[in-house]
Amino acid sequence: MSDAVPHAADGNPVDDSVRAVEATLFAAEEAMTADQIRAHVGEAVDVAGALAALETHYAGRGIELVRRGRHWRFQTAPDLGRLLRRERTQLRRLSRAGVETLAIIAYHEPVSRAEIEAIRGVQISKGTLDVLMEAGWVRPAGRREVPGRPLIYATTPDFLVHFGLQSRRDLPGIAELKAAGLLDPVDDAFDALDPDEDEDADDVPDAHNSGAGSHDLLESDNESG
Amino acid sequence: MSDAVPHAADGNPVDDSVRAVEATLFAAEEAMTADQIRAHVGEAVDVAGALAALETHYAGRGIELVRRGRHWRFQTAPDLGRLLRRERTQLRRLSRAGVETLAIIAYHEPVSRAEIEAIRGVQISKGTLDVLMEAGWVRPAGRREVPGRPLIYATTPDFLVHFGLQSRRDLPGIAELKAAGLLDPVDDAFDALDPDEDEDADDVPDAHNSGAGSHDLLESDNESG
Amino acid sequence: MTGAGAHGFDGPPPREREPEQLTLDLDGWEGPLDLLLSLARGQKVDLRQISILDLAKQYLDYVDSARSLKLELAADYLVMAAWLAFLKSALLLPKEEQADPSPEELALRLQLRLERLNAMRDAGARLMARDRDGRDVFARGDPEGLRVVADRQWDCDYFTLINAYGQLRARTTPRLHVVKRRAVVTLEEAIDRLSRMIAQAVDWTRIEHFLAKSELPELRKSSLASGFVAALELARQGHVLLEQEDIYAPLMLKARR
Repeated sequence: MSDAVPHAADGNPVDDSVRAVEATLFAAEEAMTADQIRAHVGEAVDVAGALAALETHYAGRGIELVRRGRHWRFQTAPDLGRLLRRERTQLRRLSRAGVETLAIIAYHEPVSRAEIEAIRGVQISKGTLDVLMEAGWVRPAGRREVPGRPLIYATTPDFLVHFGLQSRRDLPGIAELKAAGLLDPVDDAFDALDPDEDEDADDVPDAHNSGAGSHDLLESDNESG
Repeated sequence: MSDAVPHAADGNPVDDSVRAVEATLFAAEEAMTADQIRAHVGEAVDVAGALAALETHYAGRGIELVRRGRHWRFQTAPDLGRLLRRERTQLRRLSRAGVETLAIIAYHEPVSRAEIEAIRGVQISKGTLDVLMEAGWVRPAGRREVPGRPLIYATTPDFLVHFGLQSRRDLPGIAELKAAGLLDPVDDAFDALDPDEDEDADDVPDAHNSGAGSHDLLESDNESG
Repeated sequence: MTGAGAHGFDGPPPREREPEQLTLDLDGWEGPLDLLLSLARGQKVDLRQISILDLAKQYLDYVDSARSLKLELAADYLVMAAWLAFLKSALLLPKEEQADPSPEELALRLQLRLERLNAMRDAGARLMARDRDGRDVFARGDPEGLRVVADRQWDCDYFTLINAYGQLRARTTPRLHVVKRRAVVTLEEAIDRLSRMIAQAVDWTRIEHFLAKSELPELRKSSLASGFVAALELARQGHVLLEQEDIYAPLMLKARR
């Protein structure tokens, strides 16, 4: 990488007032008025001048400075909106039931659904296993030769790839989980859940958008990071 | 202020590839690799070229384009942090054990728990690794192929983002530490010292062999890093 | 260790304190090596030039003063003190009496360890002082986000996975009981067997003679245990006489007629 030049592209150093307003609007969580901006950058700054300069600078770029009433914000250029929606895959977090089921299969494979439920202490719905299979991490691996001949499940090579494992033997053992503090019951959202709740609704993929129970708690991880 | 500003919109239209990459990174919630960007802007776009153009364009402005490992993102210029900090929650402080453990993992990775403990001279208390993993800075990175197959730990892409590193080679002072042998285990460092200083010492070779055991492990790291 | 949280480490590098302050701050150290390093930094020379002899003396003085204040020292501090006392006297011995490894070598190894810990401590401080995300630099506050069509991809990271398993185990382990079948001789069987066989024994006979024979070691133990209890029970009921001449002597049985 060639080292960055300490000047803007045209060779002129960028005015500090402009830089300050630019950074403030960029980091802002919502549109700001000139007064709100001034509260950050200081009274000495000509906020109106800086905004005008930025408006000109960003005109025609992929980002624009726009004014809505008295509020200013950066946004992506409207003609490029299609790019932002063009993602081929939608990333969805696994539900808690999904994560636990996946972990049980990984640690105990091959396992039947009844065995997974015995370990979790909670029933799992068909949807949970479907999601794991859709994700490509779990596959049916034959039937257990016991009465009822239940299907048994195992992880796939994609599972190893996704989690960066050479083999299932790389999974930390119980003693290692304990040593890393992962066996300590933590006072977090997970524990607040009633383990006996009926998780079927949670497991149905479409129910995610409805914002049901444990899904919301999982999502909140995003924001806390 | 000496009208240091208007330059963009006049005359030169900005390249569409550059605009597309600019808008995509600007709208993204997380740092993106070139491949991830390409999935949005299309195969036809020279993503690397656009990134280079943007890096130059934004150098010296209030917003910068930075590379963190294989990921790219926009962020505010570090010198403006003081303007933006006031309304933000402070980072959670790491304990001393946490800081040292993180440093040892970053400078020696991948490294096992026993190796971390050998350097610190104390056992890692429960929760230390847990906190680093929860912060998203550290993850288990497989096992060392030695008896016991201990888990080994390494830093994550988020670690680079958080600490503003282009790569692990940018870790402060790592080149000097390496050159001074301070990233080598004690046994290696001892072996490397000139044995001539001990006049009547035929006994030195014995000492080498006796101590070697556990530290062979560390040796292999340095080559892989 | 308990004090570590109080000295959050975003701040300046580790403290270097005067000895008289040290005596009051026992909880602050994360083990003997940590204490040694702080003492070494107090010598205010490059760690490569550090005098291990002086350091050993400082450490021992420190431990003594802690004892005089009746502060309780953890075992590892005392082990280190004993080792340093040994090292100190060995360093003062004439060369020809030295053992292998030589005290110079031990001292050098200690110095190398201190150097390495010190390097990581400094590295940690420098790392924490960098321009950090959320403190010095900021990502965009309100990104539009990149969305969405059709193809779902499920996301789960490695930590979430193993953490979930850990939590699951912590929560549910007691629920999963697998009772292993063990080979045992029940008391009923033993009483039955003993009452049948004792009738045929005319004279004093060792208890082993009446026990069920088995290849399995655990079954033999079980057989002995339940056989012994069966003998006691039959004696209580007045069918059997028991005799043992001495502790650990053979236990003899005879039918009571």
